[in-house]
Amino acid sequence: ACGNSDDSGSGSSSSSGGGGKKIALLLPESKTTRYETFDRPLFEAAVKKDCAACTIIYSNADQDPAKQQQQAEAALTQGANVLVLDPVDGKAAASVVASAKAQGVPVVAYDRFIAGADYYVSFDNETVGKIQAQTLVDTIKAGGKTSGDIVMINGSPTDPNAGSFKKGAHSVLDSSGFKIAAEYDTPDWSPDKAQAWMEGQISAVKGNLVGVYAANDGTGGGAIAALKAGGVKPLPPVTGQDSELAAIQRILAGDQAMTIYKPVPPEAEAAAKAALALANKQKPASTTDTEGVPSTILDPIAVTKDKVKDTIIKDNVYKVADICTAAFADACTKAGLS
Amino acid sequence: MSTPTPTPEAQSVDATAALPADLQDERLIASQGVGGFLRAFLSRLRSGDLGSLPVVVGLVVIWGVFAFENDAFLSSRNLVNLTQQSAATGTIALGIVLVLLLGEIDLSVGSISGLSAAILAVGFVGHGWSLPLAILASLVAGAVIGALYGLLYTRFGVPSFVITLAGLLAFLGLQLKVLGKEGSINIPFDSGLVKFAQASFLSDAASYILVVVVVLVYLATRLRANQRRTAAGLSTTPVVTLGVRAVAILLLLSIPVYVLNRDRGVSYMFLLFVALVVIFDFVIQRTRWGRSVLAIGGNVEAARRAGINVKRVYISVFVFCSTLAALGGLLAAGRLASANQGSGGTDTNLNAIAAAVIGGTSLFGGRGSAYSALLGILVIQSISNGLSLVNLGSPERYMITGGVLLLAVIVDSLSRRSRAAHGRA
Amino acid sequence: MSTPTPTPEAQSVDATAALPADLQDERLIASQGVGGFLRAFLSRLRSGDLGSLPVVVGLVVIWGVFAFENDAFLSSRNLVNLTQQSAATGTIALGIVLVLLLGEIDLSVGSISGLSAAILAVGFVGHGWSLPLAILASLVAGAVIGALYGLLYTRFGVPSFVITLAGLLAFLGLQLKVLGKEGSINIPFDSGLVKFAQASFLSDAASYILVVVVVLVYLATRLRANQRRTAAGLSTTPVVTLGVRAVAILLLLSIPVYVLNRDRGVSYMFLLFVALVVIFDFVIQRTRWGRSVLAIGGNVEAARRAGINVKRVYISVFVFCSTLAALGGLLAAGRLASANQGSGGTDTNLNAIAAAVIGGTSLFGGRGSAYSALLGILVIQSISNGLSLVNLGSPERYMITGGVLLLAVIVDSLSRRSRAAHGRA
Amino acid sequence: MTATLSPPTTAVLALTGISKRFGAVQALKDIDFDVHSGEVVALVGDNGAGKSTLVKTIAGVYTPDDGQMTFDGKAESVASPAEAQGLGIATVFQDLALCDNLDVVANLFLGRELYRGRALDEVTMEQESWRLLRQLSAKIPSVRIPVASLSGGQRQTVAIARSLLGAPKVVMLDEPTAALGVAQTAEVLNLVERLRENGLGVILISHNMSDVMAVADRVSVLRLGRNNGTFNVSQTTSQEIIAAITGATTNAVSQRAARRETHTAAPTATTEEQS
Amino acid sequence: MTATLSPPTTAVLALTGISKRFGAVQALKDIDFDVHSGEVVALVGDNGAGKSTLVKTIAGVYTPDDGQMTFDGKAESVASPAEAQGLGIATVFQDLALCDNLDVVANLFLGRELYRGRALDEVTMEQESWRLLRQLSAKIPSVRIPVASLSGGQRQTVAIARSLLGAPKVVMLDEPTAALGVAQTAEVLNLVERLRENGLGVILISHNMSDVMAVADRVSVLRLGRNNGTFNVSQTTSQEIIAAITGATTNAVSQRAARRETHTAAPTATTEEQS
Ligand SMILES: Nc1ncnc2c1ncn2[C@@H]1O[C@H](COP(=O)(O)OP(=O)(O)OP(=O)(O)O)[C@@H](O)[C@H]1O
Ligand SMILES: Nc1ncnc2c1ncn2[C@@H]1O[C@H](COP(=O)(O)OP(=O)(O)OP(=O)(O)O)[C@@H](O)[C@H]1O
Ligand SMILES: [Mg+2]
Ligand SMILES: [Mg+2]
Repeated sequence: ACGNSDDSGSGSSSSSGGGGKKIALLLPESKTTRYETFDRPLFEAAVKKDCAACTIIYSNADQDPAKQQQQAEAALTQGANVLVLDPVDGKAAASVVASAKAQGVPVVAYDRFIAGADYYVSFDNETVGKIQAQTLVDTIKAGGKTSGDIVMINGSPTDPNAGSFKKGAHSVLDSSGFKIAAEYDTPDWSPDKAQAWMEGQISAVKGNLVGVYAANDGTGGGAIAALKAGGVKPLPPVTGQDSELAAIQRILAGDQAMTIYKPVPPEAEAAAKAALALANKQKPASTTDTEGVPSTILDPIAVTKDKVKDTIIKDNVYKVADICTAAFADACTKAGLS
Repeated sequence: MSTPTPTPEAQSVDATAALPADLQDERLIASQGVGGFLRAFLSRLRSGDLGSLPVVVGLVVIWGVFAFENDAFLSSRNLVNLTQQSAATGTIALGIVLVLLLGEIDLSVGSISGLSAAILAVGFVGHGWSLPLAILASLVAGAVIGALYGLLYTRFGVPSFVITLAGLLAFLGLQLKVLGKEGSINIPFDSGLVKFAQASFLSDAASYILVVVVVLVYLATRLRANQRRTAAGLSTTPVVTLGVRAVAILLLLSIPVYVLNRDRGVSYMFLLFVALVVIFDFVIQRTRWGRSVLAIGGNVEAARRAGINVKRVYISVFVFCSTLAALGGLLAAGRLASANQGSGGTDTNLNAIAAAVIGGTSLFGGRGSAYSALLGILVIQSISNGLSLVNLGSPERYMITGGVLLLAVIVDSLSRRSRAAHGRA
Repeated sequence: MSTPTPTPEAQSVDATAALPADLQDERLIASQGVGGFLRAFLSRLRSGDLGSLPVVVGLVVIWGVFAFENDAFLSSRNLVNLTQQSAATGTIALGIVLVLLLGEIDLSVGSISGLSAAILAVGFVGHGWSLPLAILASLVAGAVIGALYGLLYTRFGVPSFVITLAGLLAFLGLQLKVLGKEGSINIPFDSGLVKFAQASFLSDAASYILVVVVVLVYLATRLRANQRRTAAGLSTTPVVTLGVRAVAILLLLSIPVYVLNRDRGVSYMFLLFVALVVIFDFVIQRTRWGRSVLAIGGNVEAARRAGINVKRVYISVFVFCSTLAALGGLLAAGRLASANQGSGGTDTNLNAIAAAVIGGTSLFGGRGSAYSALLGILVIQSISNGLSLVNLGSPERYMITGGVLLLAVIVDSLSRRSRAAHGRA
Repeated sequence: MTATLSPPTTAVLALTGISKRFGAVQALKDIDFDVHSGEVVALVGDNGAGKSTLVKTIAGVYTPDDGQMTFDGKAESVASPAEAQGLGIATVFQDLALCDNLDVVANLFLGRELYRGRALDEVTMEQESWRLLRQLSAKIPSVRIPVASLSGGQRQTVAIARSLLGAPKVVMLDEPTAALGVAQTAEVLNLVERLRENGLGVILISHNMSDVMAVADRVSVLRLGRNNGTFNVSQTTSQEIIAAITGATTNAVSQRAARRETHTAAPTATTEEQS
Repeated sequence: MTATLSPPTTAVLALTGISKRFGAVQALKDIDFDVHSGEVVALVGDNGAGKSTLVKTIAGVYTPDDGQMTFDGKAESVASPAEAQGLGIATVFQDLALCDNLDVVANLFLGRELYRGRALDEVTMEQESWRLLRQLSAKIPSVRIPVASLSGGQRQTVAIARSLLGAPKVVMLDEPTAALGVAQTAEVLNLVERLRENGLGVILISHNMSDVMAVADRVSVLRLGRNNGTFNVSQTTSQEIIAAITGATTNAVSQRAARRETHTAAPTATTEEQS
């Protein structure tokens, strides 16, 4: 609502002298693995590579927009030259952008779009939802079913991003020919809640369940536990997102159909490059434009059993040894991992 | 004009001499026989004396509403699910009942349960410990945390609300730390814990035998008590009443068991929970330690003056509470076959505390029973389970959850006379 | 052998006759002059009589630690941020103080604040209402919710814990419903509310004038009180003591104001919060209503027997609490320039309640002060603000938050003698 | 029987057929009771006889299960203590009912605080508190400490002082002197007499027969929740009342007295033997 | 002075120089006090004189700021009520200290419950409770109701009955008869005499001079937190003690007595005038 500002990098941060820039990385939450495990170290590495003298201010907002605002203020207080902001709520982050702008500090929107940012690097959330849904539909059809009930386990009703996944998924599922029998917004992305809800659905939907759309790996895991405990055989395909180690293992074991892999290294690198450029008052290179913000948009990848090797293993996200613990040794061999 | 009526009542002394020692006072309104028992029961009910029992009314209302809404709710399959869903948080709520009885609180049970799940998963899956060792490590971690709380409380007099709030944060951090990079760890489906939590059920025969044993034990202990009371010159429960009660218990147990047996049956996990409830009820009601807990909750200064080692009781209660929280965390992990950053999060705390309170345990100490954990968690999980059978958007789901919860508790409190006049609930 | 010592003490009667009426008892240990004042202060401190004051020690420790860790923490800019960050949740905590004084609780303040933000955003941005109308609607919604709680509590005697737990869920649902599909609504930066919450500061001159006025008002009222007490034959505070206190207040206010003025200054929003604290402190301490609240919190039956309309007080307190929660929600929305599904979520509830408790208000009713909202929220936000200046991963941040919180409260309770012996905190 | 004992004026407060049950205990059964203006009626009875229950019923703390109450000739049913106070009934409860967290002044004026402008008039209230307490010979070091830290007798004095505020028509004192020292007891008895002289009806509960005989005009005896006789003080003896209380003419009290008399021969013994 | 009054045996409990301060109030200052086996010492004093504070100090509830205590000839410092009980000191507190939420049996046996196997022996405890309460003539309808619902006197009886359990060497009774009926009071006085006969040291606090004169051997007077004389009962009168308590020979008590004597001429008046 606060308009499109094209004045990227127009402000002047006079305080910063020499190469030692301060770059603030503000991530949204700690309850999914990726942010603290991948984004933070990869981003830090990417920055250090190009600018050894730069310091990084890191904060994690634990899913609280007000806390994120506070952390952004703290970063500005410490004289950050650029904010790399993965907002808890992309819309509400307008306030952060405004106060950064007021002090001439540019903002890179990371992972989630913020109107008025100076640069945007992301995987598109709606695309994520679309790919999840499409893979689900494809998997079901590959199993020989063209009709039946699908249930949807969406993300947290209080997480704005969950809405984007949901929207993307609906755009595919609504016209897929399958019936969405029931839908659930999982409070706080809680796997237990997803499990309890799924158990209810096994009673309610009964025999006709052909697939489960789960918005991320945690909720997917909950759904799978419910299906297993409920004695549903064969397991209908279940989706996921985030490429958690546990999810990769489930995929190899055949319990989960897919997860979404967002190759974080290119994203982190692009963000680091853009941030350094902006910190030095240069215009970062961009491939496209999103609502007037120069952007780098990356493609999320659906990881199914046969793609684990080419994605996760290849990009060295996890080592084979991590994945193929004793319990999953068989599955690994079958999938050609060793 | 002085016309006193001295009524020496020498004859009433004679009349009462034959009565048991505890029924001689002539102000006592006789409640002999089944009718008298019923009347006494009703009047106790109205005066709010029955603790957690009236919640049953609320529970029945909830069940009625959901059964009306969706046939599947009262299906055996769903009820088995309900028992499974209740066990983990119920176990945690049992610990909360203990701290509430003292008039204290533990806000960190969610974090402790999450930490315990994390320790189990990392130890068992990550480091390849044996399952018993991993479970032991988790429970010990819980116990140590409780001891820490108890020491902080008794040493510094910091309100338990604040101590455990600090614990809530600190142990959430520790949980994330323990889980480390992976964040989410699968516990193999064929491991003992997952099997126990997901797929272990009593055989039909075993379950009915258990019911009969429970009823027989009840009858035996009550008859023995009658015998001893007669010997001591005290009143006894009429054998008819005992018989009626035994039949009631038989029905109250065997009907659910029958229904559950039509699906998978009575799960080990739920049985463990119920057994814990029964054991803790015994400990609270029939041991010196339990008596001390109630006394401290009622009037800590009086308890101290009675020579009770108040500090030791505080510490032991905190230890029990967090060990039960750790156990609940293990059960939850087993059921989910996974431990992750969200384990013990969201509303585990709130649900556990709410279960205890809804079940009839006072937040102000000294009043409540172990059974309130069982009844309270059934109320909460019934609502959540029932709603998961109904196709609702999130806003409506939240609103209805709140509404039904309120309804259940209002029904409960309508069934007694207002407690307000008698002081706090 | 009977050797009584009758000591008629006729002379002591003469000696005391000259003393003020309230200092005549010979068991009173004189505490005249500044030295006596200091000694009396220390002994009150140790006996735990000072309510929220010792938290200041904890706060100083926290500030010391963070200042040592990072220079930026005590920078004017950051302290202005801190005031801004404290106002919204602090306002909510003020309402919590009120319900805690009654011995009740409100778990739903987070949801109410979120709902209020949602109503404002939808009304103001969505439907194009005028800002005052939208604000009014939000506050009225809060008040209505409070009235509902009060009625349910007084009518059915359901514990407030359960009522407000139901409210927590129901009003979260309503918040989502009101926000509708959009979910997140930005409030324009040039709207009055956002300007008020983000960018309105007292001018330097105005802030110093305010400080001076406060000190003068303090002196004037205390001198007037002295005059009246002399007339009534009661003891007075020595003028020297008053002077020392006035200077202390002057420093205590003008130093922070000076520091804040080096950056943007004293914000209107923080001033509003502080003004509310001062007003409610006055209302609690110096009006019949406030006295009733304290009396009910101390002993509800005694209050009832004193002829206090207990129900009306309960209802009014719940109304105040949820209206303040709604106001807090508005401030938070203004500061974030947005209302969304997460507004009032996460740990708004816990932070608000924790602030009140850490500030020294008892969970058991009857003891506490409005200032505990101010002090408590400063403790909590200082920790959170301070940690955001330190480069930490989430696990470490949680653990350190818990640790620092505990430290602050232990320091606080070490500064008094153990309260345990005197009953509950 | 009661009617014939009472003075010819109509009673300011009259109860008929009051019953009250708690769970399985019948605390009061068919109680008749009245008090006239300018009269002190002592309500006596053994422990648990129902005296306090009767007082609480009159004061609106409990609602009776059965029975009528007339006040000033009008039938009334008091549903709350506030209503009883509104009628002009002031009560000192046996369990005192003080707010431990508030100071002496706040407790004294609870529910009827004095105002000055928009704020409580603490100065006048404190001054008035000292006046009231001095009048009762109270030995309270400070009126600005929470009543939790007062001694038993000091608390009792505070509760009694409360009842002197306002302008009641009937004052009920439930064992007001139980915890009081000799001087304070004397002051309270003086107070009772002053109240009578001012035309108030006073209901006094006490286990101390000498106090009762000293100030009461009539004595009403409860026994195990029932009326057990009404006595005119000028025409009865303590022995007779004690017999009505205990329901027997020989009892522990008389036995003690008898035993003691044969054992000791000190000259003061006879005056000191009264319960 | 105290030493010359005491029997020649060594005291079972002796205090010297005890002081205790609460905030700005000096509750006890330099108190000397002792009690011998087989002796009943009455501790008397005005309201707020510090009697209960002294009792609580002995019982381990408060720690004195200053002063020594010897028990059975050995110097002891009791840091908690449990330790005092361990030494053999049983106490009935003025504020009773009962757990309102527990029933009569549970309160009686709190801290020393009887066991049978692994569970509490409720039957024996209930039987024993009835025995104890009957012995004190208690009028309690049921021992299975929470003490919150007992009358004042019933609660007091429960507290007294508690002290009969165990095998103490010293029993302290802080105004044990304040709320009791005439029969119960007589039983408690009998009890005190029985305790003395069994060789226990008894400390009795009471405002009732006739009770004190009836059972005590010695009377120790506190006044405003200080010792104010010790009297041998056989060689003193109530008047003398009251003078020591109030610190004056003319006071409200004697005035009342005098006034009353001139006004009334009823034959019972002289026996009823004692406080
Ligand atoms: N709230 C209550 N709940 C249950 N029983 C009660 C309650 N209040 C009183 N009783 C019972 O009613 C009876 C009468 O009690 P009450 O307090 O009126 O006695 P009382 O005559 O005042 O005795 P006392 O002289 O000891 O003060 C007692 O047996 C008591 O146990
Ligand atoms: N916990 C406490 N805190 C503060 N002051 C106290 C406390 N306990 C007692 N006092 C004060 O100490 C003094 C002595 O009190 P104590 O209870 O010993 O008197 P007492 O002699 O037992 O009086 P009574 O005859 O009224 O029972 C009183 O002035 C009282 O206010
Ligand atoms: Mg009574
Ligand atoms: Mg005393």
